[in-house]
Amino acid sequence: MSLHAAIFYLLGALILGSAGLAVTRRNPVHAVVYLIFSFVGSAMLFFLLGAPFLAALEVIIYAGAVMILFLFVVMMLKAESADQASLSLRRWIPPLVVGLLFVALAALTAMREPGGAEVLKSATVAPRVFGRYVFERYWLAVEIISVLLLLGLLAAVQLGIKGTPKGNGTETKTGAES
Amino acid sequence: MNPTLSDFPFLSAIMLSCILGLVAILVIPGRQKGLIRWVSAFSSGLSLILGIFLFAAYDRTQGGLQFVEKIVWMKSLGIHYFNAVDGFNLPLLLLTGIVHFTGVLTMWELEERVKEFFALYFVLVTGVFGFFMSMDLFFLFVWYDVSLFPMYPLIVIWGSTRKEYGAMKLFLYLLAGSALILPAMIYLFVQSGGVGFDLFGMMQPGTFSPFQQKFAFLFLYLGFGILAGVWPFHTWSPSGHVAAPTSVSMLHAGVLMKLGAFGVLRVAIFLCPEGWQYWAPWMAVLATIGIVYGVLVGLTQTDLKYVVAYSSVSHMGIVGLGLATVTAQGLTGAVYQMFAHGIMTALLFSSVGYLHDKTDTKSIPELGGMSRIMPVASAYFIVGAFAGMGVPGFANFWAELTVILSAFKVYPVSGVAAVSALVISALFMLRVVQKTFYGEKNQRFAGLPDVSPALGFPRMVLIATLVLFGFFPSLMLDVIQPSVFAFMEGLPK
Amino acid sequence: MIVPFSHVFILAAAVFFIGLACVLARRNLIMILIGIEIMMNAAAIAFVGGALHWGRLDGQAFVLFILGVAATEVAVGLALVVAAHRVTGSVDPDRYNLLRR
Amino acid sequence: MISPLLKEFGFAATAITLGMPFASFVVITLFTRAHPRLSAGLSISAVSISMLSALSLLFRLWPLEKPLEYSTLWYGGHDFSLFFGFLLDPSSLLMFSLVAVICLLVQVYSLGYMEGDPGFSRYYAFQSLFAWAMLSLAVSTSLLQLYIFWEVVGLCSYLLIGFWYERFSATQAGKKAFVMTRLGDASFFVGVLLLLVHLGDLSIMELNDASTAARLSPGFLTLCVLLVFGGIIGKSAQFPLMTWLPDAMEGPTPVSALLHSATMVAAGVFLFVRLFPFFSRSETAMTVCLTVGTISMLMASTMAMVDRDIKKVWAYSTISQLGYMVMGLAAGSSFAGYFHLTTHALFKALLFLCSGVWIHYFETNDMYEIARKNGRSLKTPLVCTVLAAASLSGLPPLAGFFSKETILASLLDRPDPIWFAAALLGVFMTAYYAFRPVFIILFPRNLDPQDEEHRGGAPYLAMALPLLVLAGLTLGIGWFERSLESFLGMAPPGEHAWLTPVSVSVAFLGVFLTWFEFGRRTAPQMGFVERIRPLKTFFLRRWFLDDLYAFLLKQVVYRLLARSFTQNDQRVIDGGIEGIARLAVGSGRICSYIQSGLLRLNLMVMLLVVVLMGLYFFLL
Amino acid sequence: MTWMLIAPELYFCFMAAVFFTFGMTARPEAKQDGLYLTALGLALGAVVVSTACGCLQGSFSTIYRVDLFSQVFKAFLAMGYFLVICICPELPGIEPKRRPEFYLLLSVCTLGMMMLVSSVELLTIYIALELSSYSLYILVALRRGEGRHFEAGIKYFLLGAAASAVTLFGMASIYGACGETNLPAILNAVSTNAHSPMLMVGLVLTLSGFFFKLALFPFHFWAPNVYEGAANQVTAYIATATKAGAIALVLRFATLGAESTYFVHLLVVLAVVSMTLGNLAAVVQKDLKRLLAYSAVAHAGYVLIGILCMSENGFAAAIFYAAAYLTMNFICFLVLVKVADQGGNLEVVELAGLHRRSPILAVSMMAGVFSLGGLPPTIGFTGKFLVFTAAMEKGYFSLVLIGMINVLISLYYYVLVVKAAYFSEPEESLPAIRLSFPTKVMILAILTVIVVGGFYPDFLYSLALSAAKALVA
Repeated sequence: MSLHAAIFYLLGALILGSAGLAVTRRNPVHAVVYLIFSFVGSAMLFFLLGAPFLAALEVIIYAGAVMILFLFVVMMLKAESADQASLSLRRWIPPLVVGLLFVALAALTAMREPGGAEVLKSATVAPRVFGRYVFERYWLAVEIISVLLLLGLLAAVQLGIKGTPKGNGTETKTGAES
Repeated sequence: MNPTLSDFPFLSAIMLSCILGLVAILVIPGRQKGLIRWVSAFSSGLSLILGIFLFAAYDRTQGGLQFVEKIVWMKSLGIHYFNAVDGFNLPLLLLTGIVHFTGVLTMWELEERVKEFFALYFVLVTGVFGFFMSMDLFFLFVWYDVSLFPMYPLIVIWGSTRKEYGAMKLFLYLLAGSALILPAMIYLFVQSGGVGFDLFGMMQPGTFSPFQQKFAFLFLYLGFGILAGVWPFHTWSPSGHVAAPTSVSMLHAGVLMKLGAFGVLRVAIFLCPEGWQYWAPWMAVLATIGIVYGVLVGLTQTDLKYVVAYSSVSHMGIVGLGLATVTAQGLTGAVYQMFAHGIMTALLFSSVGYLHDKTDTKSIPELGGMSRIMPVASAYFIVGAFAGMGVPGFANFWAELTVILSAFKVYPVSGVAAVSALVISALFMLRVVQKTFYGEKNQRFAGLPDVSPALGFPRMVLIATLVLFGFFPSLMLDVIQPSVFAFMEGLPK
Repeated sequence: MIVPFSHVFILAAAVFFIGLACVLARRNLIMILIGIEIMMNAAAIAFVGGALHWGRLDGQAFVLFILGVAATEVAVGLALVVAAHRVTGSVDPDRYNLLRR
Repeated sequence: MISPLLKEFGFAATAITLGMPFASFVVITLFTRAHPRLSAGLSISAVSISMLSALSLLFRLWPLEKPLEYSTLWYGGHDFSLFFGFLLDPSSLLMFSLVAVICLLVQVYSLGYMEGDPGFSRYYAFQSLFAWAMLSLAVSTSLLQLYIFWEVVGLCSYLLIGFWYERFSATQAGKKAFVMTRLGDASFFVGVLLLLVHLGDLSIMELNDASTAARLSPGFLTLCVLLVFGGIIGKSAQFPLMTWLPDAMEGPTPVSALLHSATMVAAGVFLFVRLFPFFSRSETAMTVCLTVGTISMLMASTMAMVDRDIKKVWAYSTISQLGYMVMGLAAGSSFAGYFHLTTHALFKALLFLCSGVWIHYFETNDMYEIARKNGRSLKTPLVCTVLAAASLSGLPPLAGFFSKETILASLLDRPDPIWFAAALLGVFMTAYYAFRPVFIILFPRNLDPQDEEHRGGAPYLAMALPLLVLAGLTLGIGWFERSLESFLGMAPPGEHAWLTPVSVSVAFLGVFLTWFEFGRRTAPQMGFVERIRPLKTFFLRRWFLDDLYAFLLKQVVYRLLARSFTQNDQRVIDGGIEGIARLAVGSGRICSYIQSGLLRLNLMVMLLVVVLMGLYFFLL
Repeated sequence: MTWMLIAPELYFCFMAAVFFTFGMTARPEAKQDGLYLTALGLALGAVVVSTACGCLQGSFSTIYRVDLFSQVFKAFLAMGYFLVICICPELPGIEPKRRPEFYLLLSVCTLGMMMLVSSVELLTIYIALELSSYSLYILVALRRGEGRHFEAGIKYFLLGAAASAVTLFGMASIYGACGETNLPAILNAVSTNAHSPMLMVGLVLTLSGFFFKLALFPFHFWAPNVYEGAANQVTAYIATATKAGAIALVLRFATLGAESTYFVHLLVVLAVVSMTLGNLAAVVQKDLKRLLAYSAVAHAGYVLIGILCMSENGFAAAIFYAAAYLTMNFICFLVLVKVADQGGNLEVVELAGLHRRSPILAVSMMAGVFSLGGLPPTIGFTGKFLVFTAAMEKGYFSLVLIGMINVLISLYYYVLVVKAAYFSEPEESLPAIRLSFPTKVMILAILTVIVVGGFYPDFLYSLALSAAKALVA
């Protein structure tokens, strides 16, 4: 086993472990914190797999922005521990069954895949090359995702601001009836 | 025949007269009921006249397809707009014309939602005409369903007696039929190997293997059989007839059930003759059960329309028996019976309808002594009842004679059963006549008016038709037989 | 020489499994969102592995966009959660049953 | 095609004879319903013309060497052909004239009898229809054509029996008559169809041809003959389908006279005559016919001996006489049967019409009532009844005497004497029951005279005239036996010198017994049968035949078949369908519940299915 | 000029910009009429542009292909968009101040789907898919009300996000298996390496997100909730235009698995279950929109039958079905919107007396519903007919039979709708529904399309056939 492989398995354990811990926390704040570990782990994995730029982005966007946003909302909503039973084993059995089936599927797929056993050779992509590639080949997707991000903004604004649930005079009957 | 005359698209003209009638009705505001009635009567009269003309102009010595109209419709699927008449559909076109026309006149006194009624009615009739005249499988199916779906609104809006139940049952039953037909139809289309939906292209011998024929025939027979009231798929018909308004019952029992039988003939038997030969004994079994069953169940009914409806089940069984014999005679008889029964049952339903309109009841125990109050209306029913019992002098007699005759050749037991059903049908019809029309004058209905000459006219037309074809069976047989013989000649032995 | 591609793939699947289990088991909208994030992350891992496997950049490009989508998703998702919380006062999806018939 | 035919006298006369009543029927139904007198006039004049042309046909063609046949293809099938046309041969011509004459007489009589009835026009319409159908039946060229008119006369019978449809018993009787004859007709129909299937042709001439029968196997021939004979049983009210006829007396008396004694019921026997050569080819079938005829004759006689209803007595007597005819025919002498048919038609019509006068005036059918109300004061009917009763009993020199002699002679021709013995017993009983009403009315006890103002006048005249005509015919027709015989060309039965004294004395014995019990001054007016209560009940209830039929109808047809089928319809078929519908709706409810359930559940299903879909790959 | 190739997309971008500007300006409540007329005008322009670009052919690098297939669907989408805008003049379900955003989101969603139908590359497809999905999530939640819309929005969102995560993983599998993201290249890989599990399983996982759009079992759970919870116009849009887009997408992807029996088997099972479950559940629905949602599930099954034939005829049938479904479903929603003029939901029984209140709406309802039920002579029948014919050509007799039985079940509830509209009377008499002249013209036009599509579908079918050829080529 090469060093790279060892690091890979270590990182894998880190990612899985922290993600596993994250999803089983009763308190969402704890969960988010664990999750940050997991994302950092995957960032390192990206690095290992030759994507330093993505590793950086992963840390900045996921671990930085996204998770902070989660934290913020969690705090704001003072999310009640609605799922007291979250940790009861019974609740977890069906999801585990489905999930394990999925893992079995993936494992079977990977094992049966002719090219699956091929060992990866390490290589690295320079961010500049990567950037060029993206903007040459995927310019359209870049355009689209810009609109998508705009939508995210719009959603936050539109859904965030308080609506006037009872309408504003002209129409008395509102959407929710019957 | 004048060549220019036969080039005129008479069949399309019949359709067009219905469609134009429909459009006119849709355009006229609903308030002008009188105008709507007259337009309907005019348009239906026109199609009747065209139908009679076709019947008269059909070259009996030559037989075969005449008045052919064929246009490529959808090239990619091999669909043609292909209309023609032959000995099989000509009687039924005439039947439709007559029942259509008389049906409109029968509903002359309708006051409620007149516009919608006649509009739907015309849609229905258009579908029926289209079904009978079309020689393209695709169009056959389209017209078939076009003629089915107005039944539901017609019954639910203007009907009576558990109308929602009856209408829904009828609708679902009939569509269950088409759910069986469509797969079989597509199956045949696909298996025909690029012939398209042209019926005559598909019926060339050798198009389908024996297995394919047996397979498709079963579906087609059951699918169309539901509409034809084949036992045990008949129970929609009594409840549907009972619920329907008068002219719809007329059209329904008179024409629509024939759609099913004709579908069996035109689609199932034409396309799958070997399947036909294979399944014929089973068809005969079902038909025989239906014949006997219909009259026996009819014996216990207390609602006039139920009685007539069950008699229809029995009579349609005769059609089925004719089809099951796999003989030229049987086919002839079946077609004749379709025609005769159509007229007869229209007559019965129109009479019952009149009674029901006036007395507001169809219950036999509540009626009684009607003959003294409305002798003419009663007479119409009684005449219809006699025709229904197969009394000679009416067209039904010949039809039943022909069918039973052919049955004796092939299935003697069925023949005997059919004859005994004739006896029971006498008992059953006379029982109704006795309890409804005879007896002490019923004071409850004492002041009710008898059929006016205007309303009597359509019924007289029906009776006249029955008697005409009862006295001169050759008028009809000469039309039917050449086609039947030609068809039977072409069958694989 | 790192590991066989299949190992990366299985790792990704395992991460996916955790996210999936979270989505299925938790009764908190925020946790469910987190679970979905984990699932997307799992896909990202698989893509990066694939990119290395084939030596092509498309996989990495994909991950870039996944990050973008994930961000949008969080924004929209949290906005929805906040708005819904304002109305129902709960983040428990099981309490959202106005639409159940 | 038709115009040259019209020039031929035979065709033209037949066409006129048939056309007139039919035209009158159509006109009355469609146009003159509201004008009773006009309708009656139309009908009577139409039937008069018919009669004249029928009689002229008879006399012009007399003696007919070779049958005339005019026919056209009516229905050309695949392997058979049916013809419509007229077959004029001696037997049809005779029937033709007989029917026309009696129809006219009855219609004239009805002018009086039916006066003032609300359905007067309808009555005449039906009468015309009947006249047309019966006349057509007589000249039918093919068996199927005959069957058709056979059915139509049955229809007329139904309509006329139930003429007074407000009376329940009348409608019931009409229904019963129609259904019971229909039962026979069904058998007839099957026979006809079987013959048609095997022969491809139903021409009567053809059927009677020796070569035709040779084409059928003997067993099949017997079967066909018996099936056709089934029709005769129904129509001519033979055992076991005899009970409708007495009930049919619910109709107006002229109808009974015309349809239910003289003509329609005789159609069965007429059919026998028509097909006599064909029938006689099957010895077995003939024996069966003979048995049936004998049983009917005896049974009906016993019933006639006890009934108080005068019309019913004549009805039983009709059955009995029809039995005689069948016996004569089945014994091998078509002349005997046919001759008796002819004479019987006349005297039985007379009997009925006479009773009709009483019934009309005293409004009762009970012979004792009639007697009590001084029925004998109506002289014409009384005299005529005596005459006719004597004829019925076979007393010389009346018509019945001659015809009955021929029948007895024909029975004597047969080797076994039992039939003759039965016939003699029948003669005795006939004489007994024929004179029973006569004596009862002639010698009334405790007279209760009614007001007598309604004697005379037009109605009475209209009724009396036909009586006189018929009486004259009854007196005279017997002497024409020989000429009829030669005209018909049928072989008479053998001569038996001792026959006449024996039969006449037996008849006189019967009359005497009647006189002893009813006629003499101190007579108890109660028959010897009536003294034995069980026997009387047995006879009155018609040997429990009606009860048997009622049982069969109610228990077997209604309860066992119809009810259970209805149940099947509602429970099994509809129930099954509704069950399927309920199942669909129920499963829909479950589906809907599951699908709109918890978010988690939805996700679970979704992901699970995804995984399973993926795993399926490895199963392949 | 190559830019012309994406003229419709550019046009929609432009529209989005216009609405965005509207949204930016102050007090949008005051300018409702102007906004609506702008929207209508722009939508009409969109139809014109999309149709005009119908015959374009070409491609952008390798990721974006403009061919008859995509252009036909773009025309459908623009048409659907236009039709939905047509029923928006009142828009009571959306607060006035949010209406610019409403139009914006609609445009963006349509834009996303237009890109979707043209994309032939996984990443672009994914992003375009997300674009259209997110617009819809927000649109659903935009409705005014007491929270049901949020519930619907959240459920829609979560299910959608989960499905798209699965899709993403599937794409990763595909990519991992062949290293390609271009569909033609993947197709190539599939044909050379059909037994690669990662490829096939990846394909199936990827499809799940697309099936989600199509509301096919088991990805349909959002449908009833969203249909019920969203504003009527939004539901109309989801039910019509997005379905067309989803069908296009599934078509594109299904071609990849054409050779694989595994793939076809799955599709058969999904089609059957989807039809049956959808129809059975619809039988008991009381809310009209919910009923239509379940019927949409069933219709997804019918469409899938056409697709799983993997033949040109089958694809053509599916394309035809998309157009048919768009038309007939739209007319039902049109009636719904007009009847529920307060913007609320509509129970089936609330249609009572419609024939009196507005005969033309009643006729439309009947035509639409019977067309959905597949009764001739309607476009819906032709669609089913073509689909079943294609299936029969492949020898799927029992599939066709099951389909027909489902049609039968569906007719039961469709008829109940007709019954409500035509035969039941409301408890108190309701006022007549006034329709503007343009609305009437539009209704007549759609009715004509429905009936002509039933009688003479040749034009549309040949179009679909050519599009299918373009797809397979």
